[in-house]
Amino acid sequence: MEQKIMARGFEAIGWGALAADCQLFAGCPTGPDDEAFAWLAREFPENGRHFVRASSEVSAINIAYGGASAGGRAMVVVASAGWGLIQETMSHLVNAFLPVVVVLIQRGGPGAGSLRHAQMDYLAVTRDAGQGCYRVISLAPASVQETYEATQLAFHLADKWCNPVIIATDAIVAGMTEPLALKTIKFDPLPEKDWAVKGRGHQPDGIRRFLSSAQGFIPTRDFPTYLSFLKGLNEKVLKMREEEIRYESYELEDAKIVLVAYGYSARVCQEALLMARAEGIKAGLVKLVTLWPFPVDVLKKKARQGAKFLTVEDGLGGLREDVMLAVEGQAEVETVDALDRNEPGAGGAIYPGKVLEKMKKWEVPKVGSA
Amino acid sequence: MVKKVVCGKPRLWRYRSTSLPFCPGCQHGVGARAVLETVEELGIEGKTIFLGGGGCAYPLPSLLDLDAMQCPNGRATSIGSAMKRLHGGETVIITYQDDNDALAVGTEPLIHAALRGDAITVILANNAGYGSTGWQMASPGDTPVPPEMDKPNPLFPINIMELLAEFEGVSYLARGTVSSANDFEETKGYIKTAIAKQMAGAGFNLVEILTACPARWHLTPQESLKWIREEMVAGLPLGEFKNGGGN
Amino acid sequence: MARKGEIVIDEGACLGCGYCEMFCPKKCIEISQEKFNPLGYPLAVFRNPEECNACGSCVVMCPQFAIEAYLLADKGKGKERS
Amino acid sequence: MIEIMEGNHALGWGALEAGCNAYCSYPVTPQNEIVEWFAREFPPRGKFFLQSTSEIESSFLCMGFVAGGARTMTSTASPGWGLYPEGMSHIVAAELPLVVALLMRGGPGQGTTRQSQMDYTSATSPGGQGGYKNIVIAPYSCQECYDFVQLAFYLAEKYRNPVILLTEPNVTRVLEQMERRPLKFDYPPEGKWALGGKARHSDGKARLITSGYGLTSTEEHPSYLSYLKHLHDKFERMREEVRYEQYEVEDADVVLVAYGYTARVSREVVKQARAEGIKAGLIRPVTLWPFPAEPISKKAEEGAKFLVVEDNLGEIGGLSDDVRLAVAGRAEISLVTALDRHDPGEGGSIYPGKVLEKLKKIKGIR
Repeated sequence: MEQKIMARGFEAIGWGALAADCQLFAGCPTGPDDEAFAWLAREFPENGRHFVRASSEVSAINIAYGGASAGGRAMVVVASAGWGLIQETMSHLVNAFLPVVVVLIQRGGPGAGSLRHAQMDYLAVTRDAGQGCYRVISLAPASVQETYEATQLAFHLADKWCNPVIIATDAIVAGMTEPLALKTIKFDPLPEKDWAVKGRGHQPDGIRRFLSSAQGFIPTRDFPTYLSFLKGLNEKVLKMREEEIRYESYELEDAKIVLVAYGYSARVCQEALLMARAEGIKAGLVKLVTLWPFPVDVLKKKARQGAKFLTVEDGLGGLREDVMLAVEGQAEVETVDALDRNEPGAGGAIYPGKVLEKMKKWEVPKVGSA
Repeated sequence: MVKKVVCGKPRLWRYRSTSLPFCPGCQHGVGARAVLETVEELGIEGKTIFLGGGGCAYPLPSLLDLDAMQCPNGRATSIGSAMKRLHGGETVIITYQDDNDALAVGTEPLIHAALRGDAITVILANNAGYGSTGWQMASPGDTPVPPEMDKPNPLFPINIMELLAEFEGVSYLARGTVSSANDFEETKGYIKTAIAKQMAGAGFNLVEILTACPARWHLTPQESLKWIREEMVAGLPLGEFKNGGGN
Repeated sequence: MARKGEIVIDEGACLGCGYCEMFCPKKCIEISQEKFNPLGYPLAVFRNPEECNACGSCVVMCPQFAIEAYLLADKGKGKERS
Repeated sequence: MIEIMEGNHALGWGALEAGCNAYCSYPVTPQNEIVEWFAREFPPRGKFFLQSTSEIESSFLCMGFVAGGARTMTSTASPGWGLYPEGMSHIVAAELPLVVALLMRGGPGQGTTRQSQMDYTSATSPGGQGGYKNIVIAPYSCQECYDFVQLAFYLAEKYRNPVILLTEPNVTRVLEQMERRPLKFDYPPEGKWALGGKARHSDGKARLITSGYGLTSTEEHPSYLSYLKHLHDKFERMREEVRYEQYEVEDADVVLVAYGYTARVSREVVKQARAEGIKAGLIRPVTLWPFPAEPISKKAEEGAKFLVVEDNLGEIGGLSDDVRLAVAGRAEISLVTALDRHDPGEGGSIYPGKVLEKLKKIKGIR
């Protein structure tokens, strides 16, 4: 029977992790992720799972690294302040083909920034923030239910691709209390983690396993040379980019202005969409579910139809660059960003009225006219 | 009738009409007073740099009349090590960090500043927990566990005095509390000695102050002080642990 | 002649934690049940002022720097505490 | 006076010329020679050299040196670079000038010990939190290491923001002729933000440095939004510092785009192509951020084709993305990537022959 509860976004992360049979959580409380931390601290030990309070984000991500190497499902929760500390290990996880789920609860930046929400880490999440060239799938939930489902999907995709997966949420979506339908998602089965390190005696074939984050430099079973490793990594990233694009579109068919947004600003855009349509403006929305891979084709199609684009993101620019790359110069791209917040304090946010105001800058034929 | 001020706000405190950004009974204010009064009495406010750590004590540097810096969580000691080299012996570097800042996130900078014998004074306000992030229990420094936690303390506290005493670069280590006026005076004495050691260039020194955090401990302010004197001190004894050594 | 003292409590800063009440050797301070500050915290109130000798224990222990202690002297010089 | 020197040391002599008086870093192949130079040359000159215990600590030790008013430099290589984003983000937030030399080696993870150009993206669209920007300069010779480190110190102090020198070990480890000729820059007047104790400041007033402008309001930045607006305007102003070079681009119908060691390879290719009658040219970004989009856009408008030469996984991203942004769909872009290296081992690199082969394929020549 499907159980419905009222839950916060913070808790939905934990419920999702339980549903995905995550065995190990490591974390170091930094505002605003501490409430997720409190729920996990209470619930994980109760459900026979490991909750490790790390001394800092550096040790947290490395504890998760160990959990993944042993074949377990491991997760960390970080806030923007502390995100910079895990990038070395993220890069090592990519090289070693190890699955870890990283939940980033964005807050104002840069540096210590603020304790409130923000969406300023787009480029850091969607590009290789650590050393070397790589990409990591990043999911952007916009509600408590989506957070719950994104966490389960993240564990599946991490194991499927043997690569870390990031869930990029913000303190508004994570802080909200909404109804949550607890239902475990059934994914298609994945191969056994035969590569996991368990102690030679525990390996069914008695052969030792060897994991390294210097694949290519140290010859490993799959990659005897560096070039073979680079080819393998390149193929994997291109396949991920092709197969794992997820987005939702709203009233795109006849849209002359296309809003592009994710997380809490996507909900702001849904409201702005209603207001625009009520005033006869032909607007549509592309709501990113995966930040990377980016849904290039849907935007390219609309660009060819002559649509204009308005990115809505509570940051200092980032999403705009990917939209510009997708439309390849065939469309105008304007932005609503953190400078359009409604009030100067750290709690300021982007409101639908501001999005509508910027949409009206373009004279767009009204509904009903040609 | 002559009315003469005996004592009141520390002179180096920038006047604030509203209360400090701390919970009722939190003793970061008293720890700050101990430092500021010492700096006043030694007459070194012109050459002192105050480095605040992360957590609840983050606002302190912006509220006092000293050259100050709000350092990222755990990094005040590294930043202090660099500044001490730069400005040399006649500048006094004081860091004010809570136990999460110095003993969890900032373990590496703290231990290696001590190993290098950097002549800075670390004031470690140990209130056995994370305040500003929702009152988690800290890994270090809180033995035994405050009463409301029925589970045994899964984490072993770091007794920083024992850990650092062995390092040659360390010249002075002391631990006090501010759980009474006499304790306050005693702790101020430790801080005065530590700063004097720093000014003599005698290497790394640290003064740990056990401070109350009633909100997280789920105790009244009075019970918190009692708990410090009886339970916390049992695990973290008071006194001077090292006096001498260093370069 | 005994030291005569007096204290002034900054009601904008006091959060009613009660350390002053706990440490005053002469029981001159009490956390009142009627007076509250804008945030709703009970305020410390100066009781039986004749007992106070401006020892400064309350001042030192107040985490909000909310108390100032004064020494009342007829003419002669008063002993500065610190 | 012509000297023979390796780029690693040229970085040091240039830093000395620029008045750098504090250096702190953690040794990691292939930048160990830079650390050794500073360890040998700085202490006898009364300047600060400090080997830290990790790259995290070096970034924050440098933050301390800078906050204390020192002209500071650090250097690292790719494996250490992954530990820098937190420190860099706090240094940017506190608006402190710092010069960071980053020698790229094969990645990701532990990677290899030899060169690559795979940290392009993590340097230009930085990996730290908060969506900030750093000026990134790419020297490709010993002389340029010497010159550009002096430029980097000037730009860092001009904008009070870190500047990254991005290069490869096969540029800085090579012995080359160079000349130590100091460059003059008009540095802004000494800022009134460094800490030293109140008595050191002429006005005797206390100063505050913070990297948490959303947590603390100051006179300079009373609200978080005013601070973000200030940062955004500063990053826009920094775009004026774009620098690039062009080789035989005027009449070129195939334009190579490359920096660092692959730019030297590409200059050789342009020479060989011209000898065979192929009109090829090279646009070489000197600053990778701000990216020189204008010359590329101009050639795209003229209908030229592009060949991006980068020892990186171009299909995934890097220099190729910035070129695609500049070209904006108006021209065909081909790639020479790390997969075209001459040798499968870690020492493999991009050779002129391979680039010429692809150039000819674009021109439809057998």
